[in-house]
Amino acid sequence: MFSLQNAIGTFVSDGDVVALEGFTHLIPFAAGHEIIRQRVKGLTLVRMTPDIIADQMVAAGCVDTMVFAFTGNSSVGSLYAVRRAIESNGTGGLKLEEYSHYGLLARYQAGAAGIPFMPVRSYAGSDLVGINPQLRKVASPYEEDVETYVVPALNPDVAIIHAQRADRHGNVQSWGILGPQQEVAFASKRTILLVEEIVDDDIIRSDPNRTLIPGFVVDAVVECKYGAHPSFAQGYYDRDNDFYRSWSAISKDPQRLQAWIQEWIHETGGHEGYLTKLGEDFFHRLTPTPHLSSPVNYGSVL
Amino acid sequence: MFSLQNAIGTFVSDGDVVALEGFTHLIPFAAGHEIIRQRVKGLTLVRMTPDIIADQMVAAGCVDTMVFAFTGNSSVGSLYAVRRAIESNGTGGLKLEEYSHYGLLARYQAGAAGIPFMPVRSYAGSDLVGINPQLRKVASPYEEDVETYVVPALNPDVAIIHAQRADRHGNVQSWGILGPQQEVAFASKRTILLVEEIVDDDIIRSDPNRTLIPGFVVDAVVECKYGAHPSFAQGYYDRDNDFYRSWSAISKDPQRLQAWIQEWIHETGGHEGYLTKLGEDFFHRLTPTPHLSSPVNYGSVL
Amino acid sequence: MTSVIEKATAPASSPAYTVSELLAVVSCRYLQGKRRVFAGIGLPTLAVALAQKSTSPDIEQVYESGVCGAHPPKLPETIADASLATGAETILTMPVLFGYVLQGGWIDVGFLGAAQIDRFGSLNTSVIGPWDAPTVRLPGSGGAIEVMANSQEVFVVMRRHNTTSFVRELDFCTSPSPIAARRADPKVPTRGAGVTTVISELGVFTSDAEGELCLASIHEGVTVEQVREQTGWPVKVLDSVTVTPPPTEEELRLLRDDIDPGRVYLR
Amino acid sequence: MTSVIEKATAPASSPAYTVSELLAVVSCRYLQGKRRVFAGIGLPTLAVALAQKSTSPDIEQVYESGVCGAHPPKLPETIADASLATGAETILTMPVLFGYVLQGGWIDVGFLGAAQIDRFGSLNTSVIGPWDAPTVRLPGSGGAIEVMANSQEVFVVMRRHNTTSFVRELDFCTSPSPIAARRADPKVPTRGAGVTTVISELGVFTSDAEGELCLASIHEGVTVEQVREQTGWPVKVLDSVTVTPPPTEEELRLLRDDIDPGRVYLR
Repeated sequence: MFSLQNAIGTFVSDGDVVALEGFTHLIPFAAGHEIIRQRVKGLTLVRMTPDIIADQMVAAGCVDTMVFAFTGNSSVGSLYAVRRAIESNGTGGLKLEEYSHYGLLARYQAGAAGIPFMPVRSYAGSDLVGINPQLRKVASPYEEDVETYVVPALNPDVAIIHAQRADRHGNVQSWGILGPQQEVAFASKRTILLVEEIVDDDIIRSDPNRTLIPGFVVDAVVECKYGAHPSFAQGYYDRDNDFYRSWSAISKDPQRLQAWIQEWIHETGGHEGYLTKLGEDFFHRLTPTPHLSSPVNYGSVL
Repeated sequence: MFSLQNAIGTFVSDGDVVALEGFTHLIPFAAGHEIIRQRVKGLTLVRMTPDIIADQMVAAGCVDTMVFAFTGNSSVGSLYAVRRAIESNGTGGLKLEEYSHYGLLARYQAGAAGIPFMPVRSYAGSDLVGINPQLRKVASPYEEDVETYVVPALNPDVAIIHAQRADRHGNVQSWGILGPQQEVAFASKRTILLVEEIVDDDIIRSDPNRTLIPGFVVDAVVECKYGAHPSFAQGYYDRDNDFYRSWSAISKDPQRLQAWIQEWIHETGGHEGYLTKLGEDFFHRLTPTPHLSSPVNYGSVL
Repeated sequence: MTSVIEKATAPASSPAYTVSELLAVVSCRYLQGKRRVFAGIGLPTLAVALAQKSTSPDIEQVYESGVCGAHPPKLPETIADASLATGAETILTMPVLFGYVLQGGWIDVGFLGAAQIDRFGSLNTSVIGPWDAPTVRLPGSGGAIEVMANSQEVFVVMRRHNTTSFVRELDFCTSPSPIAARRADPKVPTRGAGVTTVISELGVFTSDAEGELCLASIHEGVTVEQVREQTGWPVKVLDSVTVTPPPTEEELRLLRDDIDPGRVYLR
Repeated sequence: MTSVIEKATAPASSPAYTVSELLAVVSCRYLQGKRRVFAGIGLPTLAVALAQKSTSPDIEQVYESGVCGAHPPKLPETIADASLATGAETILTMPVLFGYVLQGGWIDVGFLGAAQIDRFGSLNTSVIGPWDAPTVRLPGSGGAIEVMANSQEVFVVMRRHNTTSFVRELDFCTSPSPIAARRADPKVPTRGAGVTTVISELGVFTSDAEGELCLASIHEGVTVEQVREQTGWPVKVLDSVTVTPPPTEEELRLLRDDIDPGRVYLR
C-alpha cells in the first residue's frame, strides 16, 4: 500500500519508459498528473491511444518520445500540445514511434510472454514500415514463400494502470472495457496499480476468475478514488464528456494550457486537492444507477 | 439449439481433426461417448491431456492419430488402451504427434489469430524436436544470433467443448479452471458447445466480461446436463474420483473395456440413458454446497 | 479544402434529409446480407442500427474496445460510453478481439474513415505532408491497418469528397489496399477484398474485379461531371451508374425517431 | 527396478517418519526464501503447505491449471479438485499462465518429477525404450519442458533412487537441462539454472557451478556407497556432505495433524 505520491516517487524516474494504459476506460489520469507534479523528465511514454493525459504530459515537458497507435481526443477535438510538438510549424521536438493498435498490443504480448517477437497479420504495404524500423518480416518455416510481419517484445520500465478494485495484495479485478492492462502489467519491470477501492480479501476470493492480474505482478497498490477522471470507471462513475469537449479550447492556446496545468495539477498539490477543487457534489451527475452482475456458483466442499 | 446426437452427426465426420478440450475440468465426456456411439472412424484426436475419454475413444476404434502433450489418468493409474496402441508389445497402430502443454496451446493461439506460427520459449535440447518435425526454429530479426522455437498454427475441423452455461445464441460463460477452450473454439472451423444449462439472455448480459466465447463462433449449442461426468463442472458437480480410480482395472483388460463401452455407451443409447443408468440420486454426493461470487456493478444510464 | 457538403445538400428542390442521414441510409443498404460489422461510433453506428431495425435484424456490431452484442438503452455518445458495456453479450479482451476476432477472419465488413483515399482504396489517417515534418498530424492507424488487412471487405464513409481527399497519391499510406499490400510484400498473405464500397457526399464507388473504385451511383442533384471534378484520379464510371435512391420516409423515421432522437450523430 | 524405499525406512532405529514425510520436509527446507513455486499435486503440495506454516508464510503455489493463491479448506485430492478454484485469489487463463507467468519468468522454483534423471538434471517423462516402439509409454511432457526452460530453478523429487532412474543416459530427453539446451541450440536463450536440487529417498543432490548434480546430504541410515551404487553415473560428493537432519517433531506434527490429516499424500 503506497500513497500516490510515494508510488510515483519510488517507481518512476527521469528517462524511464513508462506505459500508461487504459483503452478509453480507466485511464490513469491521477497518476499522469502526479508525474507532472513531480516534474519527471525525459520519459518515453508508451500508450496505445495517447489522448488528453498525453497532451498534458507533453505540454508539461515530461515526454521526449511517444510510442503509440492512435493519438487524438476522440471525435471532439485535437490534442494541440501533441500536434505543436510534432507538426512542422510547431515547436517540434517530440520523437515518435508509431504502430497500429494490434502492433503495439502484440509488443506487450511478446514482452509479457518472454518471446523475442510476435507475428501479426498486417503491415504489408503500409508506409509505417518505412518510418518504423521495428516492423520487420520473418519467413514462415512451414510454407514455401510465406512471410509474416513481426513486432519485437516490449518491456517498459513501469506500467501504470487503474482498476475498479483490488485486495491489499494487489490482486486486481476489473470489468467493462479491459484494454491492454493485463498484458502491460506482465510485460513491465514494475507495475503501479491505482484502484477505486481496496476491498477485503474475501470479495476478491469470491470470484477468482475476475482477477486479471495477480498481486505478485504489482509493486505498488494505491487507493485512488475517482483517479480515472475525466475518463470513467465502469459502475463507479461515467465519463466526463463535458471535460473532453472543453479540452480543445484549453489545449489550443499554449498559455491557457500552461495555466490549466498550474491551476489543476501543481496548485492542487495532489489528487485529494484535485477532488476538492472539483467540488463535493461533482460526481453526483456522473454516478450511474446500480446494475449488478448475476452471481455464479463456485461451489464449496464445506 | 441441437440435440447431442444431431450436433455430432451434423458436424463430425470420419477422418476429421477433432479437438476435445477441457483441462481436468469440463471435459466433454458426453460428446466423446456420442462419437463412439455413432462409430465415427479415422479421427485425429487433438487434446492437450488425453485421459479417460481418449482411452475410451481409442478402445472404440475412433482414433487414428493423437495430437497431445500429456496422456495419463492423473496419479491414479494408466490408460491401457492408449498404451496398448502405442507400446511395442501392444497391438500398436496409433499415430502420435507429441508436444508440451504450451506448445500445443500456442498452436491453438496461432490458429485462432490467423498467424502462421507462434514463438515459444522452450524445446531447445528436447528430444521432442527429433520426433516432431513441426517444432522448428526461426531467427529473431531483432538480435544477432538469437533463435526461437516456433509451432505452426492449428485449425481443427471441429472443436468440442463443455461449459457451465450459455444463452441460446451460444454466448458461453464459464468459470473455475478455463483450459484452452476459448483458443480452440476460435481456431476451429466448427465449434460444438455443450452446456450444463441454457440460461436467459439477461443472465449472460448481466455480466458480459464472463462471456469467453461469443455466439458467432459456435455452430451448435447443446444443453447437456452432467455432460462432463466423470469430470466436473465447477459449482454444478464435483469430480467423480471413484470412477477415475476404477478406470485402470477396466482399461487393463481389453475384454472388460469393450464390455464397458458396450454397456455404458452403446446400450445406454444416448446421454439420457447414461444418466438413467447412473441412477436418480447419483449426483447427490457430488453436488457442492453453494458458494456464490460477489456481484460487480456495471452501472446503468437508466 | 472547402467542403462540398453544402453543394450537395443546399439545392432547395428535393433533399428533405441531411448528408448524415443520406450516408447512414446508403451505408445501411450496402450492409444487407452481412453479419458482423467492425465499426466505431458515428455514422457506421447509425447504419448498423438502421440495418438492425430494417433489413438485417441479425447484423451485429463489433467494437474495437472488445464489446460485442451491445444493447445500449440510448445511442452511445462515444466508444467510451459506459452504456455500451452494460448489458452487452460479451466484452472480449483486447488480444482476443484483435487477435482472434479480427485477425481470425470473423469480420464481414469493417467500416473505416480517412483523410485521404486513393483509386484502389488505400487510406491515409496519419499525416498531411511528410511524416517527420507534417503540415497536419492526424491520429494515425489505431486499428485501421488491422481492419483493412483482416476484414472480408471494407466500407469507407467520406463526408468530404474533393481532390484533397480523393487523391491520386496519398501523402502517407497508412492502411494499404490488398493490391498495394501484395505489390509491396508479395509473400505476405492478404485476406479479403479491401475497400469494396465508398459512400461519399456525392455518390457511391464500388470496386471492380481489379479492385479499382468505380462510380456506381450519384446522389440526387449531383452530376457525374461534378464527381470527376472533385476526384483526384480519372474516374471510371460503371455502365450501370444510377442515381442513388433517396432515403425513404420509413428509413428517415427510424433514424430520427427511433435511433438518434437526440441528434447525437444526425447533424 | 525394485524400490529402495523399504531400505531407507525399514531400519527400526530412528525413522519415526515415512519416506513421503521425509521428502516433504526436506523439500520444504530448500524452499526457504522462495516466493513463487510452480507445482502439481502431491509431495510438492505438502512441501509448500509446510513452508507456508513454518519458515515461509508468504510462499505461494502456482498450479498449471491457472490457479494462484489457492486456499482449499482441505488438501486437494487432485489438480482437478474443485476446492482449489473456490476461494482462490485468481484463476488465470491458460495463455496467461503458460505465456505470461511461466515464460515471463515469474516462477522461482518449479517442481518436477521424472522416470529418469541424468547427471546434469535433464529429465525423461516420455518413454522407456525407443519413442516409436516404447517398452513403457509414460505421460509425456505436459508442462515439464516449459517449467524446466522458464523457472529460475527446478527441484526434482524422486521417490525411487536406483540405476534405472538416476541414469547415465536418458532413454528420451523430454526436458533438457539448460546446459543440454545450449549445447543443442546455442542461439536459443535459456533462463534459470535448471535442476538445482534433487530430493530422493536416499539423499539430496545440489548442482555445482557447472550444473552437475552432486551429493549434498544423505538421509539417516543411508551410506554414500549406497548412493553411488544406486546412481547410474559416477557421483561427485561434496566435501560438505552431511547427514540430512531428520524431520523435527514440529514438522511432523504440522504435516500429520494440520496439513494432511486424511493421509492423502502421506503414505
